[in-house]
Amino acid sequence: MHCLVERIAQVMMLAIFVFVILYKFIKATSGAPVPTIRALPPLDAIKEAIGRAVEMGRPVHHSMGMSQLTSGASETLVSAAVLEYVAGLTANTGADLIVTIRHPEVLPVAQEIVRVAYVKAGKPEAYKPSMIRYLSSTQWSYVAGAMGIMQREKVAANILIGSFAAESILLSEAGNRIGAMQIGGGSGFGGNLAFLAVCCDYCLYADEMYAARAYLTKDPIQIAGISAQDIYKLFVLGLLIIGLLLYRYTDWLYKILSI
Amino acid sequence: MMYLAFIKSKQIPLAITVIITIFMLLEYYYPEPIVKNISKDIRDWSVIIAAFALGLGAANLLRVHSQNIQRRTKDIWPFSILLIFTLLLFFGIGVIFGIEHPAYNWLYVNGYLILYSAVFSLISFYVITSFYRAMSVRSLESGLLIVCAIFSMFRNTPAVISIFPYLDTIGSWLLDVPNAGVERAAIITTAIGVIAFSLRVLLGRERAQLGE
Amino acid sequence: MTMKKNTVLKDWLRARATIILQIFLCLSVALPIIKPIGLPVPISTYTKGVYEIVESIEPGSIVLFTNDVSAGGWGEMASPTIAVMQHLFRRPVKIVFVDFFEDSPILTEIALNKVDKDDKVYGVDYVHLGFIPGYEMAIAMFAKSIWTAFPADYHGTALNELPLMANLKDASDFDIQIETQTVPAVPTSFMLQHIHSPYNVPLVVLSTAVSSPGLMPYLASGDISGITIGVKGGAEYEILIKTPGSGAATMDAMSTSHLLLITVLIIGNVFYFIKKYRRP
Amino acid sequence: MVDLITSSGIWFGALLNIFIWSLVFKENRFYRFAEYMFIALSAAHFSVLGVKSILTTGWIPLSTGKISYIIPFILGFLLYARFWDNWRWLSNWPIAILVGVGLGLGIRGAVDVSIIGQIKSTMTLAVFKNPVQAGNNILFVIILISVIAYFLFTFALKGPVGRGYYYLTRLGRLALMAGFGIALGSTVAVRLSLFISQWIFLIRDFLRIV
Repeated sequence: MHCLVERIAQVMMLAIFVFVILYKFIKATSGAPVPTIRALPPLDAIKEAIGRAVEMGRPVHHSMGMSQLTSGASETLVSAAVLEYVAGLTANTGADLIVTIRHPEVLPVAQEIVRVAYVKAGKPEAYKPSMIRYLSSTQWSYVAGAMGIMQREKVAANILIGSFAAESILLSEAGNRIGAMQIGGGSGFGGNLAFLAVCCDYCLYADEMYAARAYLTKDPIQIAGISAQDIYKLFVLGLLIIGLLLYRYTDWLYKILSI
Repeated sequence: MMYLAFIKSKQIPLAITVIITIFMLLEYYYPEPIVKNISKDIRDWSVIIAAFALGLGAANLLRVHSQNIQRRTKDIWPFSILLIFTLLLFFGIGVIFGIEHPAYNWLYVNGYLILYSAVFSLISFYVITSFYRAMSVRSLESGLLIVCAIFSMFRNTPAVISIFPYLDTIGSWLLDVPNAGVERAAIITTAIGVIAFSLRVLLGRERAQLGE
Repeated sequence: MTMKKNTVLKDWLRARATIILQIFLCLSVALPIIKPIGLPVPISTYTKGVYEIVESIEPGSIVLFTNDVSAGGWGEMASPTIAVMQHLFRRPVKIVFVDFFEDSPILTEIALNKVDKDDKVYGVDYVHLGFIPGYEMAIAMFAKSIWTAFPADYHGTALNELPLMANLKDASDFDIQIETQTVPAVPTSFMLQHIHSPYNVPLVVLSTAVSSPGLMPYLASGDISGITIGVKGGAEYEILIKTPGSGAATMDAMSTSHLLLITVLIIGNVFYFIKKYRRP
Repeated sequence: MVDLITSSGIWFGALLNIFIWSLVFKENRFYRFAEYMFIALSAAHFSVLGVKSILTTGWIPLSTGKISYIIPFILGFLLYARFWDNWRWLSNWPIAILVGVGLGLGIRGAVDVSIIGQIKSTMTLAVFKNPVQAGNNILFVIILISVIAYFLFTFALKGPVGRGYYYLTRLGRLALMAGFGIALGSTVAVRLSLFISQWIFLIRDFLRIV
């Protein structure tokens, strides 16, 4: 267990973040102008990919990623937010949508999102529950199923945004082989994300993924959240530089850290 | 009528999420026995709820595949029969006789585990074709990526290392300095992204989980 | 005429590039396994260090071998695990095997079956205690009291029937710990926190290539006494103990397949540039 | 009898393995057989484990007097409310609990290990023993700062500062790509070692060539 000082430091770091984000929210609600987010080409490309699928008359595949709701919740929810956008587009353009799911508790979330998107587009009759397919909870059985579906149904757009481990290479290269336009995205960093970056036409890296919903909806309050996140990043950067200088030129910090 | 509309609204699930999150945080920052016990119970509950969700998954599989059989979907419906049959058989053995039963064990070891490593090792086949097709020098960025990948692969080629030992030094340096620097930056920014995203969910701005 | 033939051949090759590449990959792996080439393997200082540590364990010492390899990681970790186990069985020491990950006990048994045990007797010279669930909690409990954590060994024998266990009460009774590590569920930091720091047991880690960079700071600070890295470390260890196992063949296959991949990468780029700059 | 069971198992497993690997040529009926088999086995296995965990984590505490454990059972059944349109809204409640647990665990890990832990270990880079280490540490910190700068989304600066910021983010992007290359190269080795061990099994244990 951590000592008291460490716990207080952690709570303070969290509290500062909550404060910054609340401040930005309140300011944005009162109508202050919000900054623009820099371009994220992968998210712009989703529209193009779905348009291409409509032209070719082939379906769109969206994977909800490998994480659950109880662990890696944020990655699953980002994937869900992108799914909302994708389902809205497929509902409006009439493209077929296939959503593949690994963990069963993600299934009701995805079903609800797609259903609501089709109702909002005024086409509730076009929504079919079998668009969302559970491919069982083992990592590799999910991958086997998803690769089978991609190759059998000849998907034209392949959207892999979420958390992906070793299977990133299988899913993205399988999409490459059938000539699908691919948009990838994953948090963190490592060899698995690197394969996604190499094999997909567009890819969201690390933190970019969490800005997806704000970028897609252009909701000023959400963009205010992104701007708060940037301020916090600068704050951490500042802490880092101050820490480096103090560690170099004083010795009390060294003593504290070595306890 | 007004009460019902409130209960049906999305505010209650949101409130539940906020309360549960706060308990999870309290357990970490204020580890008193009472808080710890409650949050342990909550985690147990989440395990049970997630287990109940498996029924939804099975229902989805049965629905999709019985549709396939009904409509005689070309080239697929016989396999759908196989899927439903295997599912019910394996589940039946497991629940009625327990997972220690030899029949269950036979299917687990010779079916499940073999398939598991078979799909896992498919990766290598896909690595080589992606190297051929997807990794070409289109820009400065992709050029840098490929050059670094080659040097880092030399490090894992023992025959080359024993002839040119300095390639090992270059590979280790790449791993220890540039790669570690990028990785640390990605960890920090991703963590900030996760916290910001979670706070937006808790403040009710991201409601994907509620189907909105 | 020759022109036409040429394009036919090219089209045929282009359509089958995927399959040809995959066949090459299989050959580059299978041939060295069937007939090992014996490509040179340089021995790193890390592996040499671990070898010297094991070689210098005092006779009669008790070694704690914690195996936390997952089924998926066994491909990489089989060679170092078996090699170090084999070395331990040749030394006059007593060994206790424990598993803190659910996949590991069966892998420990597989490894024990492959090792030549000389005249060591189960229960007297070595014991396999098996697996207890709980990861970090399990490790903490084991360190405090072995007998509460494990009422019986892997085969169901009660501990008081095993002579080796008679004098083992908590983690301070071990002279050195060797750990294999592949899963994030049981990281090395748990071992440092619950066994190394409170009971002052030196720790040697057999690590995967992926997690080794994360362990380097501990090695530098002296918390970890030695480390072997991935299948490479296993192959080097097999050379040091002069017992060829799967590691040596793996090293040959590793060399050939990596060279193939690098060649493919370069050829692919040459084709890309030819296509880009040739006038139509 | 025992031999028959064992050898039939090896043949069954080997066939399934070959069926899966046949995907590298083309999607075909054999692959589909193995794929559907795998999905069924995995779904059934996890359902069996689910039933077991409902019994051990839920039913045993409940039957020994922990009344509060009735709650997850009710919530678990509420998941199925979505099959009736009038009660669909109720199925959001159990989901809300799962999301709450997930977010809570995510936040505390992020603050502790990923932010404070990383800052702490970066600080120690400020002290170095020799010029080589000094160069490495300075490069490390520059890369770290430039990649963090690349991940800023809402800054549009003008003038000379803006130009400096542009070059910093450009450096960050290049470093990111180099990092991807290095990570990719070392991941390949891990994937190949699994592939090689599969071949060792196939050649030495199954075919017994060597």
